[in-house]
Amino acid sequence: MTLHVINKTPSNLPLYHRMLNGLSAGDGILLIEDAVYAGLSAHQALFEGLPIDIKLGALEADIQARGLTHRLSPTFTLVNDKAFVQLSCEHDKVVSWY
Amino acid sequence: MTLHVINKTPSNLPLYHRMLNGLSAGDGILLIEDAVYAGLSAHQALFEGLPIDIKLGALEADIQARGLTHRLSPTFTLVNDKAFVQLSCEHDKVVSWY
Amino acid sequence: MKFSLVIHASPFSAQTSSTAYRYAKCLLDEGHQIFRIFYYGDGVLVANQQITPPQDESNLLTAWQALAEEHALDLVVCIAAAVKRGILDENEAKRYEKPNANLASGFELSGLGQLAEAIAVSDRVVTFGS
Amino acid sequence: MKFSLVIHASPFSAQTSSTAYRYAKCLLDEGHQIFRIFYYGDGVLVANQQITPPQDESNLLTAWQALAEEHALDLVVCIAAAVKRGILDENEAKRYEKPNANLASGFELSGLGQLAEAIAVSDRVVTFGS
Amino acid sequence: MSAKKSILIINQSAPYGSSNGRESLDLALTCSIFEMPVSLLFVGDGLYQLINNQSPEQLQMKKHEAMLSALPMYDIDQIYVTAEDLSENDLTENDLAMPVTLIQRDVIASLIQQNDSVLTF
Amino acid sequence: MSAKKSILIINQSAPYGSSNGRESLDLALTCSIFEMPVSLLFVGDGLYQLINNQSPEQLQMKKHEAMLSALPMYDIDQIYVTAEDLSENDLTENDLAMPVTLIQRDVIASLIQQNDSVLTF
Repeated sequence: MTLHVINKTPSNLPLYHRMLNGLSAGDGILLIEDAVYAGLSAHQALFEGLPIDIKLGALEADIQARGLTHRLSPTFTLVNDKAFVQLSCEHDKVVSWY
Repeated sequence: MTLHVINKTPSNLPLYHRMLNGLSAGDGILLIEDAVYAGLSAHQALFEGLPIDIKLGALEADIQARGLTHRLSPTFTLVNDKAFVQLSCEHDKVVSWY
Repeated sequence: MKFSLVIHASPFSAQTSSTAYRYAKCLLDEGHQIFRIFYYGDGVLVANQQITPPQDESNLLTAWQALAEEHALDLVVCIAAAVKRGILDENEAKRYEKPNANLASGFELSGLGQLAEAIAVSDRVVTFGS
Repeated sequence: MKFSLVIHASPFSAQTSSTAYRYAKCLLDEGHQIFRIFYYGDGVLVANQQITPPQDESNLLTAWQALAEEHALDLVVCIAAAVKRGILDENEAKRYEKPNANLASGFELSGLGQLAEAIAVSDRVVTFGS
Repeated sequence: MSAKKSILIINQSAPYGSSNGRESLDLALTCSIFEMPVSLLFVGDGLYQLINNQSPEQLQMKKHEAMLSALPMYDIDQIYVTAEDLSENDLTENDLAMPVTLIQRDVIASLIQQNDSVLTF
Repeated sequence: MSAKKSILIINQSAPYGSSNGRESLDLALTCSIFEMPVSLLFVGDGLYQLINNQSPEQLQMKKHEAMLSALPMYDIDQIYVTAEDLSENDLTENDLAMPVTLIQRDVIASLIQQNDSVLTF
């Protein structure tokens, strides 16, 4: 089980495709920094149709900074710094996509 | 008349689209640094169907460094540093896309 | 758990270095151990003691130094990356005949072996890339 | 023609700063005038006198210095960008009570007004971005 | 300084993640002080700089939205956003921190043509 | 140092334009000296690192292709490239500077699963 952390906007489509392509069952995705824009409803097609069930999170501090608190798709869970640490422990490893 | 200089690989598709969208008749495009990979034949669909005639160039030093000398699409002219300077003079301004 | 962090990004033009600091602080608050923080590439630039942020901005250098002091953190700056970027400790300043050592206190210059070791012994390695 | 260049990119992690140098050199070889070179963002990092590239790599700092000396170039480093990155001239080192001035000779710290002026008076402004 | 040159600043970067947005605004304000006509285009990821209700307190960074609010005081009122970027993000002008001029994407080429200098961030 | 951990280094950057490629190779060689099993995946723009006939003399930069040739000497022989990346660039294995293991893109997930640590460049 891997936690995939990504920090670039969804306009970096090949980066998202590489990450999605690297997913296994039980993995999680965490959007941080500029990647939180991928949590806008408009970009949810990116995450639809994954063959497996994947937990989706977005880092709270970055969501708030960018004005996305009320614009985040309900498919994403708000993750604070403490929960980021917890997710890092619950998964076997952390892979950063940047 | 504008010289458009771009320095990122073609996987930065939105950057290419913004540049192509900013073209006017008489403009030129120069691929430099990592953008020279957009000169590979495989990526010529990017530059097809432009409504206007645009001169396409690629910086020689970057083409050679990356092993593309014999792989550059014939639609691109090899531009050495001197010709880069000359193109900068022939156009009214230079816009960098990065 | 035992964590190590790798920080690649410039502390000045990217948010990543500051995200890494928040993450490190939270790890320690949660009772985890940080085996090592390894600064690589433009990430080493945070260890320049001359850094002077505007008064209304946070100071990542002093924040790392305070955290390191409080928790006895091992802050390792890749020596090859640092020297080419003009960040030198006493030894390197002498070796290359440069006027000043400018590595901030609390940081240490060392080789990539320190990163390999960190990967080998840590339960989790988290990369903060540019 | 009268050119000015704006250099944004880190000289260490991106090729851009080195492309800008080749371009500047070629401009001068071709008989053009360079009104000013303005270093902005991480581009200012090239002006740290402590930079020590490996022996088998080219030295962009000394290359710029030699070109500036030969052609009396105006190399302006954005003061706000430089100070927060720990690159200080004598005045700023004194003002912020930092131990060393480390701005390389041949470069000058100044404000963004110098870039605005360069845009206003140059026939061509070429940006070298990260 | 010679005759006023017009400058177009193209913003293509999201706020906070990189310093591009702040550096471009600093330059815009400076050019305006020098009485150069400045236009700003926010395009691609640059649109995100304008989203309202930003609260970067946890990041300990300056609020980008607040920096934008200085633009009218410096008489910078030519601020362009494309309708396509808004719709691709399911956003409307109500989501933005300030009034902008909405243009179609194919107007960008003429903005580039009309200005004497174009800088990208 | 404790039991050998396997490491996967994912290379996603083109050579020369950024220093990522060089930094990843330096790390790969170091891990190998410490006898950690190292696999390298060149994917997306990272594929470009492997294109042969590089001549960076005009750039005054080290030849990336030459750095790659050190890998076998350090017993790093697990070098992966995806068939999809090759075909999207109209390239074949003959265009590459060294022998690689061709995989399908959907094998990447298991490479990530199998290794103890994954670093990206």
